[in-house]
Amino acid sequence: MDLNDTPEQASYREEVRAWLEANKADAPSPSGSSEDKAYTDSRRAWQRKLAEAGLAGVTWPPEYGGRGMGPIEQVIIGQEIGRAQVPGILDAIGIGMLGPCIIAHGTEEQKSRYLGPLLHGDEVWCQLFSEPAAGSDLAAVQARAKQAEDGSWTLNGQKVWTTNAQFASYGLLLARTDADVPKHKGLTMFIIPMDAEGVTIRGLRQISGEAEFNEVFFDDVKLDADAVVGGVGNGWGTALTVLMYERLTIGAGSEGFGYNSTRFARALATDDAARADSDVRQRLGEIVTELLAVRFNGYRALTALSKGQIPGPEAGLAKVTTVNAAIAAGELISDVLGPDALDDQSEWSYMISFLPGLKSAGGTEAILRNTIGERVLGLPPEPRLDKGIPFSELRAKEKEAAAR
Amino acid sequence: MDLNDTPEQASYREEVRAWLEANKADAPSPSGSSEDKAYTDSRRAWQRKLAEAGLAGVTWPPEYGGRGMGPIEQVIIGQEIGRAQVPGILDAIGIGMLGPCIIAHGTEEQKSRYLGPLLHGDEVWCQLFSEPAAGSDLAAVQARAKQAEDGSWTLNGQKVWTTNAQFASYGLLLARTDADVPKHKGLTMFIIPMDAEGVTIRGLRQISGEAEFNEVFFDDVKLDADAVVGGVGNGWGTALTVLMYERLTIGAGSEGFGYNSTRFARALATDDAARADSDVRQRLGEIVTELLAVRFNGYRALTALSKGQIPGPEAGLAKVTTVNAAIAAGELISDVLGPDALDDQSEWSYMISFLPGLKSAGGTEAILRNTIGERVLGLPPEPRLDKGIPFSELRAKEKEAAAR
Amino acid sequence: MNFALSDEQELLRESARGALSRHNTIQAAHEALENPEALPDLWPTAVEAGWPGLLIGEAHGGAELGAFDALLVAEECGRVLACVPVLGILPATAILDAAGDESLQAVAVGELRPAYVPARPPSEDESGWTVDPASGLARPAVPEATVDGDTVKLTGTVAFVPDAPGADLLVAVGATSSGDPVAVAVPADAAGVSIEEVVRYDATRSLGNVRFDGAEGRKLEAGPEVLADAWYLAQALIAAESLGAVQTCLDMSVEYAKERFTFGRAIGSYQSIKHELTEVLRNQENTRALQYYAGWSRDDKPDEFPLAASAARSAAGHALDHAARALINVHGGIGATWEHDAPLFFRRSQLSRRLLGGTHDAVDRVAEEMFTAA
Amino acid sequence: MNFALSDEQELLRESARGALSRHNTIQAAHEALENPEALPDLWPTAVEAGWPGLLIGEAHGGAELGAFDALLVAEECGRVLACVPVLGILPATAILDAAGDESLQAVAVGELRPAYVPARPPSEDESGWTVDPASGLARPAVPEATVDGDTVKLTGTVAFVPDAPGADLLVAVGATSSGDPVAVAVPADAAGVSIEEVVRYDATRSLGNVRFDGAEGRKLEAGPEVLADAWYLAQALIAAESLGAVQTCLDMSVEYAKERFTFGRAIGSYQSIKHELTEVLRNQENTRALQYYAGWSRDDKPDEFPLAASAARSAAGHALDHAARALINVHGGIGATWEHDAPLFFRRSQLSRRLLGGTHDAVDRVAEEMFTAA
Repeated sequence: MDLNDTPEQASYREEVRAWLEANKADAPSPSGSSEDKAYTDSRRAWQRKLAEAGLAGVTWPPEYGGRGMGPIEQVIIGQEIGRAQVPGILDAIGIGMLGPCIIAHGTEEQKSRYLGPLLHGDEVWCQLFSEPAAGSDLAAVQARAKQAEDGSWTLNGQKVWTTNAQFASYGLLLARTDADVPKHKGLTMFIIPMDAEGVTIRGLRQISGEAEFNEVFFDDVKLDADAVVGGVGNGWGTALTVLMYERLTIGAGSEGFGYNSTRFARALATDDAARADSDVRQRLGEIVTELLAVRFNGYRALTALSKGQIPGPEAGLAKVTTVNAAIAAGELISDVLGPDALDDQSEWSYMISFLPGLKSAGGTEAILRNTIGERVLGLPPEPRLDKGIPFSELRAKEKEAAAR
Repeated sequence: MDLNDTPEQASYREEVRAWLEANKADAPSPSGSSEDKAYTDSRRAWQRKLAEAGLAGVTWPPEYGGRGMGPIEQVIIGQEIGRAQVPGILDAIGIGMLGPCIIAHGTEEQKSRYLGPLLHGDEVWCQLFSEPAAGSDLAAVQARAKQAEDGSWTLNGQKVWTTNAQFASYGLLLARTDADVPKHKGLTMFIIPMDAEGVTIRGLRQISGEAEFNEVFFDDVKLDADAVVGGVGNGWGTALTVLMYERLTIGAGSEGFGYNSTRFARALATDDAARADSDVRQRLGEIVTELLAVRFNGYRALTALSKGQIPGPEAGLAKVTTVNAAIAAGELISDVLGPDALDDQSEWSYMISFLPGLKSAGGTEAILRNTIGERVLGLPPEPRLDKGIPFSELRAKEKEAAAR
Repeated sequence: MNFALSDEQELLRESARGALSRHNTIQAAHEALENPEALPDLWPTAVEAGWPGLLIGEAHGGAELGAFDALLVAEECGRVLACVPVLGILPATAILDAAGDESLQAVAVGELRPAYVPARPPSEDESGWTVDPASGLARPAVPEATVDGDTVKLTGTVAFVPDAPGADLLVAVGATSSGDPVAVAVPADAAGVSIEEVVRYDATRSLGNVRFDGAEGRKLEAGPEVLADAWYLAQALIAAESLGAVQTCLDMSVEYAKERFTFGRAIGSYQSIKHELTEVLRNQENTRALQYYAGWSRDDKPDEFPLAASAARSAAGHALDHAARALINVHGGIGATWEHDAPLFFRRSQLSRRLLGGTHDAVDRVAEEMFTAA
Repeated sequence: MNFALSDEQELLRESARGALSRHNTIQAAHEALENPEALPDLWPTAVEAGWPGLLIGEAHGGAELGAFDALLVAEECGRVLACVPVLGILPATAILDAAGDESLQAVAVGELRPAYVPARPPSEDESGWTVDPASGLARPAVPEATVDGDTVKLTGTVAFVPDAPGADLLVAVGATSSGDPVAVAVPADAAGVSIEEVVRYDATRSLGNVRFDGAEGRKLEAGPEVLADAWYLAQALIAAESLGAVQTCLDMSVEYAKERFTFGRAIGSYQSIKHELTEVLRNQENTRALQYYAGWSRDDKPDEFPLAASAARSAAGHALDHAARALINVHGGIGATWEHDAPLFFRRSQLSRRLLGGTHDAVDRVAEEMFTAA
């Protein structure tokens, strides 16, 4: 049992470190605003450089510009980029989830048209899945695509929580194409140009005031017949591929969203009264214990990944532990530092404001526990009222119940 | 807003206090083993004295030996008995819940035959509701009563968690008389002599080793036609009356099961290191806050009771708060005192062993929260699979699912 | 045994609710996040409702009502996040009333707006009177006081004083060289007084860092018990304010849990949501019980008031933290967006639990009161 | 990056599980509640499996395995509540091995049974080496040691020493008048040694109160780092033991949640049960991750071992408390009856969290390690 690289991993790491050392000067600063076009363009250029050096999309098949390597190499690149304090790729969602979905379900034309520019950052992609009334229950999406005789489609609806929409060239959109069949069956996945006529993008500001996500509205947007990915009616299967790759990226996240215990301990260590207070020490001890567990569960997951085992849903527990530990840290630091910890300029105020939203981002804790209880512990599922009923009927029933 | 008695309450309190002062000498000691016949007989005699003085069954109608008074007088008696450090009535379940059920649903013969001896402690009663496979889901009881041509019944089955069964003369038993109708419909309530042929009683020891409850087995027990209370098939309605009176007794419990904060604080106060430790003080402060809230919510409930308002299901939250605060106190005291707090001789070891069982006694926390969420907050219930289906069919489905 | 609101108290609460409902305080709370001036001036509303004189004797033009009445008003303000200076005024009026100060008449009718400069009474591990620090756990001593007959000179700073901005008269506590507390009424415009307005996360909370540089004020005849009572009254008031916010969080959560559907069911029918909201209810009713205890004990059992007020603050802090987070969790993503009301209650919860000694100081005080009584 | 069990370690675990399965340890735990003699003597099983020599160098007849291997054995013992003196032996062998003591050969083959008399290394708020008290938070100093060449005289008492009854050689820590720790090997039958066997709530846990009255023993060449390592090894071992018990609690709970029906549904299909059991799983996997960290760091990153072992103990204590209570809650009433197995795990949880400094000391140590590193 050891945390060191295998010889191959070590030599690969050296290669990556050397390249980063040589090219660090060209890297833009790690932090900048997504509203600032000059900044996002510099990040595109940096992603192109990484791609050309084989450090972006490393797990993609070679024929689409990748290196066909495994998750461990992906993690090594992430570690070395962190160590070199340079930014990573701009379009993590495109390269991590949407590109692989096109590789798995796209037509040859779609692959040759879209994968290259995606990998090189020329065209950033965004994920258009969640809707105001369909978050956990993704299969209940209501965005509607109707097909004309000539095979083209007209799309109407609204998507929410879309990262990078404000500078994405394309989006992968899950829409309902048949409301008279059970909800999972009537779905289709589309590629949609974000600058198409009828597409409106609005920033969605979080508690902190910053817009981490966007809302996107679609009014009679015209799509060609060849915009479909994975076939009409197979939208749910295509979506599951994206969600599986999403879990892969979260699973491999080693330190868990960058919340590390040293930073929390340092914030308290300077206050002598706090450092000697046994209640503060018990609270800090419990927070550090949870975050250390996340880190070492991450190493266990990476080891499993390197042996080709896809991490199960329990990898999601890392997010539950991390978010709850970070929330507890925010509470402890605010109790010790007082109101100044909540001041807009304080480094803690942003974290404290970001965490309540993060708790339900990527799936609420309750949904995650349902999945793990059923898939990992084998506990029986709840009775489902929404299965096998035409989607339209389901919607009518809900409206009637809410009116009661 | 005040905690003092109204003038009438004050004069009633004086009356009770004076009687107790005059008769304290005849009272047995508050604690003794329910296995010891001499002790239970002394408690029967003491209950008879209380009944004759109008201090037992005070809320019963006068024609059945009660005083037709309200819940406040009931609480005053309880407070004064506590103050005089003498035991209360022996058969709290009989007088508090089963007697009132017979008053509400019994025939005139049953009332005149049973209520007198019950009130005076000559005949103690026990509640035969729960079964190994029917706790929260009481309506799913399987104890079966079959009726012969001559109208008499034969009873087979098992009841569990029965307090006082080992010295009770009679029991109120909920049995299934028709398995081919939905579960709530095929039930009937019976009065059963505990010394009848085919009745076997076995003590059920708890974590601490003491038998707080009993298991009772019924093998071909013969019951006359007139053993039915509230009519054949109306067993569920009769049972709900008992459960309503049960909630009344818990609601009016002022200090919450006798766990008081002074006792916990005193156990820690003698340890100078603990007294100055801010973690110990935070934990104790939170426990005391919860128990104080229970006491003052008790006064709010009593005030409502005195105005004729029956406490709603949220009164059950007092039990949740009390049990969880007492568990936290047991943990804190064990952390401070160390292993000696767990020694069999220690006053804390019994409490620590008793609490996990108490957490689900009288209904698990989850069931209570369902009831409160639906009845007090008006949240919609879960979809029910067991309604409207013949009981026999339900049982078959469960066996088949468990086998999968 | 009558532990419920009297008819007069029901009336007081209804009228407070009515007075506040004439202002859209929640909408103002939204706008204030980006433009502090957007907050409506609710001082006239408070004066018209007679709140400044609530705890002042009738002889001085006050309503001479009980602590519980004050807590009901604070609860109504908290329910709608109304920026009414109740927390700053009422403890100050309690001190002025006990001292029979000359300003009482003007204060009672709202012509003179006092603000209490909070001072924490000594405890087992803190022998002196202390004030909230700018940062950190260690509490600085109250300002130094040099007494000269009826006038007192104060030197020192007190951080995060609720409702200090806009006050006319600061009712503060200093300590003489021997450590004895002395109550002082210092005109806000006196030389050597500076009030720096600060905003911390909750735009509906008026705060000021107060500095005294040899500032002169009137010595008030108010001994340690009166000054301790003022501190615990402030604890009970912030608890009552939080209770009001908890009730709104619960109402909003329950309403949404009934409307929002997922997998064909209203989300309120799922146990995880249903049990979380019954937990909000349990914490709320525990806080309300202790609000009653605090209100009742201040008038009927003063020696239990420190325990009751501290327990109320302890329960209210936990209840509001849990309720504000449950409100966001139940709403999922939208609960954490800028436009939604939920973050306003989250901000109120985060800041109010770190003012006036903070919730953990109240919890510690509950333990101390039990240890001394044990 | 290879953070998983090697084939040898899988084998070691399987064989440990097999060796223990030949005894019905759970049934014995039931009987032992009323008759302590009912506990089977698992010492021969341990000797046969080579556990006493696990951490002893091959040169002295030991297996010279790593800390992680020892933790796997402790986990298997905890899984079935087996009363194997792993907690007492292994830290003692670590000290004896570091000192190259003459007893190693006999210890490795199980002829001589040592027991570690736990001594807590100094920390920020406790400058000396201390032992568990008979009662209360304050920790007494380790026994006084008067050194005379190679022999050391010890005077003092140490409460609740795991696996002291039946030990032949006590490996203890004394302090000279200057406060320096000194390691001593004291034959259990030496004059001035008394071991009072005690039972506290968990009949499967062998405990002894040890008294030294000028008892003489061999001075061991083992400095403060070796003695600190022994303490943290004990922390990691009790954490691993608890992890095994958590796994059994989870398995039993999940099995019952599938079988038991109420309102026509298996209770495991209700969210309150399902989420409670995923929480048991989360705590369990967090504990397991820290078991790996402790095992790996003792061999590869010794300066992180205090943090890793303390974090493992901190996580394991919380995990077992929650798992044992969840096991009873899921079973409802029967989970709290004498005949049921659940209370055996509840008793194991209650006592093991109060031995060897207690869980809260381990949590405090995690904070201290982070403060010093920050």
